[in-house]
Amino acid sequence: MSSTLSSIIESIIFTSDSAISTDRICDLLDEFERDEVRAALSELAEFHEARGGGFELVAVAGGWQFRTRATYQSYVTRHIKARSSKFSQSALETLAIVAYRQPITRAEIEHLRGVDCGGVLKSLLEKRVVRILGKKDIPGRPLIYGTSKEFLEIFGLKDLKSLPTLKEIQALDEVPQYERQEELPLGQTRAVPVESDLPFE
Amino acid sequence: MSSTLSSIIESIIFTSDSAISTDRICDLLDEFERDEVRAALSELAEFHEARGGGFELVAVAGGWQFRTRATYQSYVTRHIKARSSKFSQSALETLAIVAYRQPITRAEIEHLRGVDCGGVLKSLLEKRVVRILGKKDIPGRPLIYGTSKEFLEIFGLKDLKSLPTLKEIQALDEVPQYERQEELPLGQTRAVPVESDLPFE
Amino acid sequence: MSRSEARHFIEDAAPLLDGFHEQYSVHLDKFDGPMDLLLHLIKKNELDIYDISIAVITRQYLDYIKLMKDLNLEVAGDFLVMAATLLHIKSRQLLPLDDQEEAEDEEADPRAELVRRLLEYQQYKEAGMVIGARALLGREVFARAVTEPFLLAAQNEEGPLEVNLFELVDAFRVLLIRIPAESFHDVAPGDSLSIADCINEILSLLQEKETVQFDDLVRDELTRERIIVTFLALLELCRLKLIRIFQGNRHGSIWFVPAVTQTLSEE
Repeated sequence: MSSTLSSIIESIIFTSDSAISTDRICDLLDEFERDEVRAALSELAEFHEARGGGFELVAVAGGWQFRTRATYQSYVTRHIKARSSKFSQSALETLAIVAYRQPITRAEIEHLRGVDCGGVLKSLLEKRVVRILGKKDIPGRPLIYGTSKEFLEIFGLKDLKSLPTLKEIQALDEVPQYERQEELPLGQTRAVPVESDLPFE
Repeated sequence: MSSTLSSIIESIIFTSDSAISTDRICDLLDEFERDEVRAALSELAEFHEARGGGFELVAVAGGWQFRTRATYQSYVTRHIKARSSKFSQSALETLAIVAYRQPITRAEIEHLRGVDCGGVLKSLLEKRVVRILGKKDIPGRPLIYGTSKEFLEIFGLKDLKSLPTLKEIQALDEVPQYERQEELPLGQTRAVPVESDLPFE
Repeated sequence: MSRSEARHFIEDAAPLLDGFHEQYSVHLDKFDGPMDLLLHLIKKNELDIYDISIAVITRQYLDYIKLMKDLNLEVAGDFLVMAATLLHIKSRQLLPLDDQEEAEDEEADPRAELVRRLLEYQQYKEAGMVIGARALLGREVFARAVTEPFLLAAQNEEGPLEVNLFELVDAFRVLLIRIPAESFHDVAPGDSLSIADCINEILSLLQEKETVQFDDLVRDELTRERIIVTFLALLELCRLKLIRIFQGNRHGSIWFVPAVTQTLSEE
């Protein structure tokens, strides 16, 4: 690897306002061999990883981008405002369904969630993490949705394949997620024991 | 110099969209001594100087800023120049009008937008997302415009019918209509105690 | 009544209710729809999701809806649909299937479809939590806001990727919001600022620096008048093609570059 090449690559990524793909870098630097560029890129990523400075070179959304390390969030937000990347539980749930099941229609999402999702979908569209892919070839031609490049960028994913599989997620879920709720009031109204309560079981 | 402090400072300068002064950095990091911050700053600048990467930390008017090294600017410029130009708001607006109202004349677009659209239309024609469909059979025989095949490709649409209608987007705001019910069926038995409240138990 | 209002209502009116809610604080807003509520009930009753007691779940589910009604909460239609589904499953369980039907149809258990949906919903609910826990761009991690003078010049040549008027006006709007309200009605003092003065000021600033930020121009004197005059001066300068305007990113700082000297220095 020529150190000049790695500096050239670094300067290009550094001034790019969104993630820039390896292919794109190779195209720009057509006087260098693609293999050279690739090698320089991975060495660069390793260098910044090892250095441990305020920012790192991450592989995201099919490309490369310099980003601050999450460790320094509290310092960075002292001088720049965190953009309102606030996602509610229902937004995240809907986004997960779109991400794992795309292309998907609103009706399919609503069937899975059991609630109306129009408002949530609209706000995900406005945040540009979800996009309209087109229309489904079934009666009524409903719109179909999928995730966008911004989704990968915001959630720091290299590509859709790097989403944890649903199986992996289930394995994580050894700890119950329901402890947030203290007690439901209705459970307390039960006067009779459960056993004798249910004639039909 | 604590290496954490220098990383913190680095993350702050990295995310600042203009040069940031030493005073400002000291103010932001008031849990650190000013002298410490100053020392960390000059060491940081020296480090990046010595490393000789694609960018450097420079003291410009008003403060500190990461900048691409002049040596590599010609490479970066290639990227900037070849970058897919983004649609401006007015271009998007005009394009939307053409897409939804085609075939349409320039005068009709301008009537809708209330401003001259000659420049925008020209650049949309150059980007080949809009094309001239022909001449309208009215006095003056104005050109009529429509979207192109490239338009469909850019937006990933199979055909013009796949373009979501305004109505479909508005429908996201509407909650599906359930029949308004005066009283829940379960409520009707409310005279009896809760325990025996449910029809099937 | 909204759900959060309802919670207050419950807290305030607890003593008035028939003694049955009073000792419990209700967090109705925790349930993200009927599936979420059902999952909670299953967990709470320590039921096996594959072998739910429909009777228990249905009764508690309906109790919950009844509570919402008692509290004058608007019960979303989605909750009623699920109530109907539960009652339907329960009624089907009451009807004995004949042997033939049972043998033919593996899905004979009327709960099967609901269980399938619940399991699937649970997966996505958890997936949502997992992806939401990642370090998000713009929340935990940040990218660089790229503004370097040579880049602005490069964009210049490529073709205008300048900030559009809407974004300029939006920055203006945001600035106006920041101004204290009382200065709104201030009568301008005798030495009011003219647009011509402001233009001269901007031009002389641009002779010293290669770039100027909009905020720099109004920083010392953040009044409505100052901002309006500065804004008008900028529009005029823009019209005369003496300056070019750039914005690093959406809602980022707005920059000005002298249009003429920039090209001269390039040569």
